[in-house]
Parts: sequence; C-alpha cells; structure tokens
Amino acid sequence: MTGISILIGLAGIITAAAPIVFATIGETITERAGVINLSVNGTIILTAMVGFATAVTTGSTLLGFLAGMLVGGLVSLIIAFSSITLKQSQVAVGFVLALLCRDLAYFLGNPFMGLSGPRLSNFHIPLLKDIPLLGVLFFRQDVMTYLSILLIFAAWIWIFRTRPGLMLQGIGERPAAAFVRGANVNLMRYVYTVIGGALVGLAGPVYSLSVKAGWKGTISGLDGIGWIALAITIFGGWNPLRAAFGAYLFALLQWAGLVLQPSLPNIPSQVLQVAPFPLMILALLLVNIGNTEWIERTLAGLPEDVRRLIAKILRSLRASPPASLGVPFEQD
Amino acid sequence: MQKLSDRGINLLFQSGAILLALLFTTIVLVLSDAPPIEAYRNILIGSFSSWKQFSDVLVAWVPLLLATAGLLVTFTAGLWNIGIEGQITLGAIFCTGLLRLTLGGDVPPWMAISLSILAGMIGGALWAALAGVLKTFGGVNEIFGGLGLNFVATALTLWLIFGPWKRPGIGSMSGTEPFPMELWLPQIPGLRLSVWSILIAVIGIAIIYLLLQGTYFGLKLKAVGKNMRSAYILGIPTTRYMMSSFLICGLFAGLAGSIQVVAVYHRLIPSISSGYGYLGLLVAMLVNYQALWSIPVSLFFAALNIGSIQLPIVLKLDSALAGVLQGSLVLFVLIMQGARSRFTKRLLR
Amino acid sequence: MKKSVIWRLLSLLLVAVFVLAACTPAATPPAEETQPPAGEEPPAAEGLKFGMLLVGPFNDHGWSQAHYEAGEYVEEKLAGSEMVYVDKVNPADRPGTTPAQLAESVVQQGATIVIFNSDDMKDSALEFAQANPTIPVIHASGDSSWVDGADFKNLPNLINIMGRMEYGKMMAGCAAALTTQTGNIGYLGPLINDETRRLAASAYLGARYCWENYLDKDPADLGFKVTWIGFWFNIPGVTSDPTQVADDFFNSNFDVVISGIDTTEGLVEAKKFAAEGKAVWAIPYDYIGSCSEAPEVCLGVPYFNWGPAYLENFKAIQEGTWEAHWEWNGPDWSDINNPDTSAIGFVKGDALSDEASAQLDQFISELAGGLNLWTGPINLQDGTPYLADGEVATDQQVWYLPQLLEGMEGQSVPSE
Amino acid sequence: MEVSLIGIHKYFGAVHANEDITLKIPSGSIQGILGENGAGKSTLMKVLSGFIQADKGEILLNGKQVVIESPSDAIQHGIGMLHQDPLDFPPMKVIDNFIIGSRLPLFPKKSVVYREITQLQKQFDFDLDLEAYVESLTVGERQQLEILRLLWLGASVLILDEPTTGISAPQKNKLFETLRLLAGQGKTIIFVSHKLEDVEQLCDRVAVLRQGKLVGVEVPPYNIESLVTLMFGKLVNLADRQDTCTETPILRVEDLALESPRLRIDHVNLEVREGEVIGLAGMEGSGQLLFLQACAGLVRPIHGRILINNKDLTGKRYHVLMKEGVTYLPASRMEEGLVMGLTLNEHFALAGENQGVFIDRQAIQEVTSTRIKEFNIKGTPRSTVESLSGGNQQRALLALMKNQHSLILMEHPTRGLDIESSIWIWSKLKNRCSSGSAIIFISSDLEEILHYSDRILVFFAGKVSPPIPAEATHVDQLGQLIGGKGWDKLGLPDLQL
Repeated sequence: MTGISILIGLAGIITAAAPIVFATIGETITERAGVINLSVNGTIILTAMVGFATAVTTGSTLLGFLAGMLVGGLVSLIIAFSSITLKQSQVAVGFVLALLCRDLAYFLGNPFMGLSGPRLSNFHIPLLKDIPLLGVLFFRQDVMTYLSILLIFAAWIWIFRTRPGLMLQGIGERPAAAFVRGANVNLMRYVYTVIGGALVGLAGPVYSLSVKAGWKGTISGLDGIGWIALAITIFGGWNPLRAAFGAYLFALLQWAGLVLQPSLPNIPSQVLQVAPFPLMILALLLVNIGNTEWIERTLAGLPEDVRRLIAKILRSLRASPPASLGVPFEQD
Repeated sequence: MQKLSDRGINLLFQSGAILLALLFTTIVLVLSDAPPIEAYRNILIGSFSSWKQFSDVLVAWVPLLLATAGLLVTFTAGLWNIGIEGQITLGAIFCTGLLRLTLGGDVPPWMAISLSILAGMIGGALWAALAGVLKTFGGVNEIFGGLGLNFVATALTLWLIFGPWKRPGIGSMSGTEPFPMELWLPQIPGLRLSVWSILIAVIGIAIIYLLLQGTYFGLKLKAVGKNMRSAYILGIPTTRYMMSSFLICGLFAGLAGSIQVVAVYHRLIPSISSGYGYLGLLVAMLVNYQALWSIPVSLFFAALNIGSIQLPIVLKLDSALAGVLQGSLVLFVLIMQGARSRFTKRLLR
Repeated sequence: MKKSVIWRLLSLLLVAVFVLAACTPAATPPAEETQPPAGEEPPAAEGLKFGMLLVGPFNDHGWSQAHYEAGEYVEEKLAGSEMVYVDKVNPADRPGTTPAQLAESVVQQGATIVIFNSDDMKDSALEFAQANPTIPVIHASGDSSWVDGADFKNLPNLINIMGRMEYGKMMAGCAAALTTQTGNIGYLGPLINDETRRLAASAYLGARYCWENYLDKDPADLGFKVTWIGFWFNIPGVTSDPTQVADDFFNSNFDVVISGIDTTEGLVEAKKFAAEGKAVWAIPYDYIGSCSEAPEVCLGVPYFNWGPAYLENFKAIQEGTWEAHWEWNGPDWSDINNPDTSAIGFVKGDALSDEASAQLDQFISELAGGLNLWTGPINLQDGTPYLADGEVATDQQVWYLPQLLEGMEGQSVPSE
Repeated sequence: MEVSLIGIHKYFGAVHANEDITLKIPSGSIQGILGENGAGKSTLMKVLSGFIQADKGEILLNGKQVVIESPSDAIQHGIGMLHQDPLDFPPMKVIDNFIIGSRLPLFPKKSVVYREITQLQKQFDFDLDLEAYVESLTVGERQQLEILRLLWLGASVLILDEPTTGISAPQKNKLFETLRLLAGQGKTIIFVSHKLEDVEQLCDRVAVLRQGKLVGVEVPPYNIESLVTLMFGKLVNLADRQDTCTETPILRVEDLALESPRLRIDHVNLEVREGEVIGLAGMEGSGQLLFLQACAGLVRPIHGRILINNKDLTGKRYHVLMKEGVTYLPASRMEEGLVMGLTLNEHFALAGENQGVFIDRQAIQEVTSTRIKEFNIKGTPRSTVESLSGGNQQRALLALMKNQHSLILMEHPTRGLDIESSIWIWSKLKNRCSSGSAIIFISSDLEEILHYSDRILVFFAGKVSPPIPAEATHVDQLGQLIGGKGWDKLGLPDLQL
C-alpha cells in the first residue's frame, strides 16, 4: 500500500467511526448524569430507518437527521420516565427497548427497503483540505463527520470546563450534594438522558444517510453496532476523548482486518473481525481489576516495592463510573 | 379488605399493561395499513389451530424455557446474564463437536446423544464461567463481558462452519453436515417434536423451581442478589455463589443449545441460539422471576414466534410484529409496575 | 404469594383477549378445515398454488427479490396460479423455525409445489422432499439432483435449478476490464465456497479475455483482487463491513468493483466517490433492477431470471410429465435479456461507454458463438495446472472449483 | 438575619416528626438545637434549609414571610446548611466544588474564584488547597470547605448539623472559634447537636426538642441536669461497670502492619482475653476501621500475624475466621448487615447452623420466634427487615449472632439509637462477655468507650496507641489523643523500637 492510500484509509476510519462517536458521546453524557440507556442497539436501527424514510419522503437529509434525533430522544424519554419517575430498573427497560425498537424498525421499515435515497455528500473545507496529511485525513469529509469531531471536543469542554458540566458530573456522582447546590436532579437527568438519546438517535441516520447509505431491513448491517457502542462507552471511562479513541480504535481494527486479509491467508476473516471484542474485554478487565477485592488481598501479600509498583499501574488504568450510575435519586 | 383492594389495584394495572401493549401493537398495525384483528387471529391460528402447529410451538418452547430457567438463577443472584446467547451457542458447539467425534465409531446412539447433551451443558457452563470470572475476579460488568463473549461465540460458530467443520466441498450458511437420523433425539412420528426434549424442559424448570424455592442454596443466592456485602458478612461465600449461578445458568443455556442441535436443527448452524437468550431475558422479567410462571409465559412467547409466520404468508406482513408485541408487553408491564407503586404511595399519603 | 394470584388472573386475561381476537370474525371458519393435511393429494383445482421460501426479505433488491418477481412472472403467465411466500427464511430472522417447517406452513395454505430459494436450505429441502414425496420440490442452487454431481441424492420429487451465472460474471468482468482506467478490478466476495470461487474466477476470466483481446493489453498488468467479507451481507462485529471494503478498493486505485454479495454497498459507495469527481464504477449482482440505486456509476448487472424455468417446471408438473432432473440453465444466446427464455442476463448500465458497450456486445456474441473461457491453459492460484492447454473444463470442474485462479489476488480457501 | 419559625408541622406517613414548633432566633447569635436522635432536629433544619417542605407553618426572615422550596431557594435567602456528612463531591477538586452551584458564568474564570476564596480563607485562617481532591481531605477540612462555600455564596444564616462528629479536638476548637467570629459579624448560627458539652461551650441559647416537640429553651449558665431531663424526659443513668475479663487469650495481634490507599498502620500489638472489651477510639478514618477489618479477615495485613485461639490465621479470609468464632457487625445495617427484601425468617435461616439442602421452614419459624422474643424485636417472623425501625434492625442484627462466638467485632454498636436502647444492647453484649466472648468495638462516643471498655486503643492518622486501661484515662485525655496531642507522654510503640 502506498502512503496516500493508507492515509485515505485512515480518513475512512474517521468517517466510519462517526456514528459510533455520536452514539458513545450521547451515551457518555447520559451515563454521566447517572442514567444507563441500554436501548442503543435498537435506537440506532430504528432511527436509521426513520431517518432514511424521512429523507426519502421529503428529499431532505436534514429532516432525516432531525427525525432520527427526535425518535432517539423519544425512546430515551421512555427510559427516563420509567426509571426516574417510575423507579423501574433502567437496565430492564433499556434492554426491552433495545429489542422492541429493532423489531419496530423492521416492521415499519418494510416499504422503504432498498429504495434509492438521498445521501450526504462530502464537503471539502477550502484551504484546510490542502494541508499536507491533515487535509486528507480530516478536511475532506462530510458534514456529519465534521460534527462528530466537533462533538467530541464540545462534549469534553462541556463536561470538564463549564459550570453546568461540572454540575452534570455532580449529579451522576452524588445527586444529594447536587440537589443541595440548587440542581433539580431529576429534571437534569431527564434533560441529559434525552440529549444523550437524541445523539444516539443521530447515529442511525448517519448510517442510513451517509456511512452505510440506504435501508435494507435485517440485512442493513446495523444489528450489533449499538452493543458495540455501549461497550466503547464503558471502555471510554465516561470521558468523551477516551470514548472517541475507543470508537476510532474499533474502526481501525475493522479496517485492519480487511487490509490484512490477503497477507494473512491462514487466518479466517471472522477472527480478525472479532478481534476488537476480546481486546475490549481485556481493556475492561484492566480498568476494573484494580477495584476488586482479591487484587487488594493479593497485593497485600507481596513485597513492598512490587506492591507499590503494581498498585500504581492499576491506579493509572482505573476508571470509575459515576458513583450514582443507575441509582435513582429520591429527595426524601 | 386492604389486601383485597390491593390485589384489585394490582390486577387493574397489570391488565392495563396488557391492553396498552395490544393497543400499541394495534396502532403499529394500523400505521402500516394492516388489519389488526386479522393479524392477531392469524397468529393464533398459526400456533394453535392444529396439533401439528402446536407441536412446532412446543419445539420452540423447550429451548426458550430452558434458557429462561437458567436466567432465573442468575437474576436471583442479581446478575444480568446477557451473555446467555453465547452460552447457548457454545452449548451447541460442544454438542456438535462431541457428536462429530462419535461419527463412524461404535458408540451406541443413545449414548452418543446423552454424551453430546452433557458436553453441550459443559460448553455452556464454561462460557458462562468465563463471564463469571470476568465479573467476580476482573470486576467486568457481566452485561459488557457477556456481550463481548456473544460476539466471540458467533464468530467461533462461523469459523467452525466455514473452516474446520465445513461440509465436504462447500462452506455455507446452511451449517455443518447434518447428523444421521440415529443421532437425532427420537421424535414423535410425523412431528418435529421430541417427547424427550419436553421431558428435559419440564424436569429442568422443576429443578430450578425447587432450587430457588426450597433450598438453602436458593435462599443464599437470593441474599447475594439482594445485597452482596450483607450476604458476605452473614457468612455466605458470595464469589462462589455468583460463580455457581453463572455455571448453573450456563448448564441450562448449554442444554438449550444442545436441544437445538440434537432435536431441532441436527447440525450446527450460524444463528443456532435463535435469539432465545434475549427472549428468555424478556420472559424472566415478565414473570417477575417466578419459576412456575415462566412455563405459560414462555409458551405464549413461543406461540407468538411460531404463529407470526402466518403474517407474511396470509397478510404479506413482516413477522417482526411478534417481537413488537413481546417487547411492548414487557415494557408496559414494567411501566405499569412503576405506575402502580407510585399510585399506592400517593394513596398512603 | 400475592404476586402469583395476580399472574394467574393476568394470564387468564391474556388468553381471553387472544381468544376474543381469534373469535371475532366468526364467519370465517378456521383455516385448517378447508385445507387438506400435508402429504395428501391436493384437490383438483384449475389453478395452481406454489409456495416460495425466500432466504432474505422479498424486497431486498437482490437474490430474493429476483425469485419473488419470478413468482409474479409465473402468476402472470400461468392462468390461475398463485404464489404463497415466506420471506426471511433463516434462523437469525425466524428463530426456532426450520425451512422444512415453513414449507409445511405454505403447504397448509394450499401450495402444491414448494420452492426453496437458497443453498442454505439444502438440508431442509431434502428433509421436506423426503417427508412429502407427493409434493414437487424445487431447490434453487444446489447439486443434490445432479446425477454426475459429487453429492447426488436420489429423490424423485426434488430438482435443483441454477443459472449459469458464470456467463453473467464473465460479462461483468469484461465490462469492468473495458472500463477500468487503473487496470485494477476489485471483487467484493461473500464467503468462500465452490460457488463463490467459480463466480469470482469467471469474472476474472471475462475480464482477462477482454483486456487481452479488445484492449490489447498484457494480462500481467490487470489487477484483480477478491476481498471476502465472510457472509452474504454485513453483520457488525462478525463480518467485514462491505462499505469499508468498497471504499478501500476505491481508495487504493481500484476503480471498478464487482459485487458478489447480496447487498449493494459496492454500487452505493461508487456513487459517493463519483459524486466527489472520482472516476469509479460498480457492478451489482442478482437482480435485474439493481442498477436503480445508482445508475450513473453502474456498468450493468448480471442477473438471474428464474421465471422461465419455474414456468416450464410448473407446466410439466401440471401435465404430469415432470420428473427429477438437474438444471443448470444458460442464457438464451439469441437474446440474453429475453424475459421468457433466458435464465440469466446482463443489462448494461448507464455508465458503460458506447465503445465498451460495443465491445461487450462483441464479447457476448463471441460467447454465443461458442467461445469457452473455461479452456486451458488455466492454473490455480498456487500455480498448480488445472486445465492443460486446450482442455475444456467439464461442468464438474467448473462447479467444484477448488481455488481461485492464477492472476487473482485474494484468499482462495477458508483456512482449515 | 433574624429567623422565626412559626407553628411548624411535618409528618412522615403516620409519624409526626415536627409538632407545632415555634422558635425565634435573633441575628448575630449562636442558637443550639439539642435533642436525642429522632427528636426532630434534623427534620426542622431540613425544613428551614429547603430540603423538605413543612406541612404547616411559616418561616419569617427578618420578619418577612418567605417560602423556601429548595436548598437553592434557601441559599438565595441567605440560609446555608452544613450537613453532618459533608455533601460534597469526593472525586472532584476543591475548586470545582466551589464552582458547582455558584452563579458564575458558563465558562467560570478560575482565577477569580481563587482570589475570592483565598481572601475568605485568610479571614478565618483556613488553609485549603484548592487543587486538591476532596477525597483526600479530612472531615474537618471538608467542613471548612462547606463553610467557606456557603459564606462565599452569601449565606447569613448557617445551620450546622452535628458538626463535631468525627473531627479532632483542635479541629473542633478551630470550628467553634470560627463560628463565634461569624456570629460576631452578625451572622446567625444554628448549631444542632446531641452533645451537651458542645452546646454548653458554644451556644448563646439552646432549644431542646423531644419527640417532635419543642420542650424548652434555656440560656446560660446551663443547668446540665435540667437539660438532660428536657432531652430524655427523665434522668438516665448508665449501668455500673462490669468486669468480666479473664486470663484466657482469644486474639493475639503481633507486629501488625496494614495499608489502605490513604493510610498505613505499623507495629500494632494486642492481646485480647476472654470476656474483655476493647474500645477503638479515633476520629473517623484514622485507621481503627482498617484494624477492625483486619481482625475480621476482611483486609489482609502486609506484615505481622493474627492468631485466634492460638491458631495463626494471618491472611485468611473472613469466612475462615468465622469458623473460628469471629463475627463482624458493621455500622451500616442495611448496607452490610441485613439484606433488604428478605424476611426475619429468611435471615435466621441464613444465619442458622446445621443447614442441609432443603429448608425446614417449620424449624426456622420456631427459631425466629424465640429470637424475636429474646431480643425484644418489634416485628413478626415474616416482616422484611426494611419494615423494622432502626433500633429493631440493630437488635435483629445482634440476634443473628451465633451463640458460641469467641470474638465479636463491632462498628458503632449504638449509633443512631436512643439511650435506653443502647443500654439494653450493651447489657446483652456484656452477657456475652460473661459467657466468654471478647468484644472489640469502634465508637465515636468517648463516653461509651470509657464506660464499656476494659482497655482502649487510640488511633490518630495511622498512629496507634498501646492499650490504655479504661480506668487510667478520662475523656479529656482521650479527646486530646484523638486530636493528635499528648502522644509523647504515652511511650509510643515506634518510639520504643
């Protein structure tokens, strides 16, 4: 492969990862507020269908994206309502919705199978596109890809650098303390769940109107992506930058799988495709294992220097979820 | 009196949930220009109108019930074993593997079948143990560990089917070479149903019922599920119990996978788990983790799956409708549960 | 305890609701009373109901839709005939069912002939044919009824039908070779088996022939690369993403992508690249209408036309002259796009230049005149001679091709 | 600001938590609110700080009626509350704790916050590192953070809920100094406590609550006896000391070293004999919990040995130690003692011995009924534990203990209980001692430690005192040691080495 084609391939990864970026950032925001939206897989499929159907009917991709966000927001509203207001298990409701939305998409999406619909075209940013290396990599993409990159930084700045963002962290960490500081905890949880859900809902149309243009029902190649996005959120340690890194890493491994296919004749393609999952499990293992009791016990039995070294390594890897993730807040 | 009106309220909300689910599905049907009553009628006809069709429902019911039975154990231990799909798959893989070993040997068929079912159970348990070890010793949430392992299991199946276990000459989605008739679980003549698999399912759910209702093991598992720290302080080895619940669920999932191989497909196919794991999660949620109730509810879900085949045939509708009905049923039951406790709380105040 | 009472009542209610739903249109008698049980002689009706099991969605713009429309073709041509179909016949979409079981369902709806439309239904087709000896079974693709095949199963009521898509793929390859400016053709392959290998190889043979004979170029300069995604369509996390594969082809100097999979990513991506001003093209597969998603980059599509074969078989069945045989139907060389006679065809796409179009016509007429590209010398990918100089491949040698051919890049055999 | 509460009523279900409370607090004064646990102090303060709303009654600030619907309403009106367990965000930086809930712009300028807080710190001679993470601060420092934060937000009424729990004597002195300073500046301080000495030392006026009612307001000089009578409705006397100590050793700890992410303890030596009670004193997080858990096998020591009944059980897990007769009673009953959702029957089945495969419900029912009677638990065998009151939960927890335990390890055995319940529980525990059990317990109540222990270990920031006989010390000395003073006079283990 030539240098330029590698570069273009990498640029393709940024495009391919864009919907996963939307979904993981959305999920990160929701979980930061202490709510788990487990419906991601169903939401992406449903919004891909709705976005495509809307765009085909109206001829406007913009409306398609908005429809996706609307539906994603509605689905997450159900989760917010049943978990925040009705105190039902978020995991249960989210899981049911993951299955329900998927089947709903297949059922209602039938008339739109295989239609030729509008697709987002690339928009080369003048001047920037000519920067060596970076131009090819970042500035010859479509609008949603640019947005996905912007979203990473916007989400990061919001969570770590703004006053409401700090409050968002607080709500997920210790809702009672946030309440004392004037936050309407449950309202904010509603808001962030719906915003996160809308972002997840954007991932669907980004697929059906850009990355994997079209709607093909069960063979659209979307079933499973939501679960992957969820895993990446955890991998990302509730930090938009890390989550985005996870999304890009995933797309990179997928790409590497097919690029390497000819040079590794003895490795079946499925093995390369599935490589991200063991890797993800390994990553989850590394970030979590420092929190387990048996590691603490084992460490206590080790000589001083070894113990300190290992403890230091584990601490640097550790990512703790928002302390109140999944815990309903009751104000007495 | 208080008790009675409590029940009345409960009943009101629960039937409300069912009506809402039906209403929702009906709206979906109307939206897609389909006749709702006709659709429901055809689903029923497709599953209950003849003994033959009902036997097909039972064929789907057995693995679903077994998966649900396993999940009741992990749910009791407070675990969301979403990795059950992979555990069913591994059960099927192990079962197929052992049956392949017996091919051409002198093993009597009944023994080959029993051994392969056993192997399948072990395979399911091993895969569950992996999720369990990740959870208990690695701190990896079972939902995410399980999901990852599901993908790995699918890939493993495909690799086996297209690679080492491919059929002579071809490798295709149709799976591995079917086993000779002797290696099938004996079926009722003229039906695809095997009395043996029904027996296995009934015994399976009975064991789970007894285990959870009447034994110290079940009670301790419940304590672990409700409060792990307290359970530990009360002297229950929580790690061991969590692992046991994973293993038991894995055994049942592997059993379901084996049934899929020896009684349904007679070979390994790409989506051998048939989504029974996910469906089983829905059933377990719907029955509120009560073993005996999972029998009729899983039967109902199986009937929806089988009956919905009529939709494309008769009404040219997509049979994903069954999933819509199943999903909305569980969703509305959950929502109504919440609504009810809110309602009764307000009454108290 | 309280809970269980509730659940008991609840399930009663559930049953009640469904019984109600079932009983409402009481005027219609239950279906099974009017239908004969499976296996018995159907009542003599003037029309004919045939069952069709489709592996994918009936409107997939691909393999399954080609069959579905063939069914419609038969309905139109054969008076009184009616199709009963089930689509998405695969265990992923219909958990807990087998194609044999679904075949029974269509028989219950009155079908007296059953078509299984996918290679994947082979076992079920055999099982069903065995269990229902009076019902003619047509299995599209497969070699079970091929007396000289490697896997002959002697069943009186089962036939296999397949189109000689090798020709279609040769035409696709030729169109690609005549169009490519970079001299690199990408082939988007599904999973690796005999069928997919021979189709990819045929495309290569067609491409090489036209490259050499019409363009006078050195075959060594023709790049032909197969990338397998691992399945007929994309399953995230399990297969490679065909979108990524197509993009990768177009990004790495391959300007024509020939699709061997059920979905149209190759075409869709070509459209995207073309919109950015890149000169790229694509050739979809299976279905006559496949170009419609992006006609401006479509060089044409090799497609199956199952209708005539179905019609002919149905007529024979009605007349009682039908018996087991094996069909591997080629195009009607007088008009490969004749909907009534040609089993496979190739419709040219808008993007095919006039010059290439003319050359492709010439190629087609050469094929019609007896040109056989499966003639030696042909070496397998690893250099082993497969056909000696002048040796013409037998049907078996084509059908059971063990490897890709020399000159093709890409995996040949799934690893053991 | 002058605060008036008029006719406040608050119900929780059937419980009348505040009954017609009317109280006027003048500006610039320190008002004490005294009462036992459950007297309604916290409820009243939550009403005032907007955490909950009164069912009836009015709140007047400087004579003007106000409606306070949330904590942020309260702070708008200048009322800030310091909760017993500081409501802050442990994993976040101090500076961020200031910014959250402030009225700063979207992108807060940290330099401004720095300047303002530093100025404020100087006023009170505080020294918080704004870049530090809250979880690395002591409870006292976290209180300082909250006080600063509330003042920075413009609070002119400060409510402090049991602020002296878990802080050292010098920290307490520092806090009181600050509070007097604030009162001097005209702020109104409301000081909620159940500790007579604190109130006596600090407050200008004291209102006493009992069972939801305001039963009296006193001014200095206080008559302690009358305050106690007001609090409890009668005078309460602790039971006499009982000496149950024998010569047979149960537990021997040799040169123990322990480590947690924030703390290290070295060279602990202790021998506990049958019938003996050892009290562990120290402010929260000083290492006493780590030590207790190590004795239970919940934490593995990094050095040294633990012997129980002369068996070396170093590094063994809790369940192994349990078999040797060790039991552990945690502080948070519902989090790590009892299992919410299970009935008393099920608890006794779980804790019972001789378990087979199947549960003999009949037998369990009998055991449960006996224990319920014996431990005076208000509930039935079928009651779920969460339906019991706190005192009954604690009794149930004690009732779950097996009979032949040789070593009982307890965190805060009487925290949250009224005096009478505490006395009853201790009488039960002492009975166990006379039959040969030994007890090691943690308490933040020095009186409790002095009264019931035979010997006392004091912990301060990872330092551990040698066992001090209870008769040889007194509240003042213990208080000083807990605060890190007077250690030189003890002859510390590491000085001996």
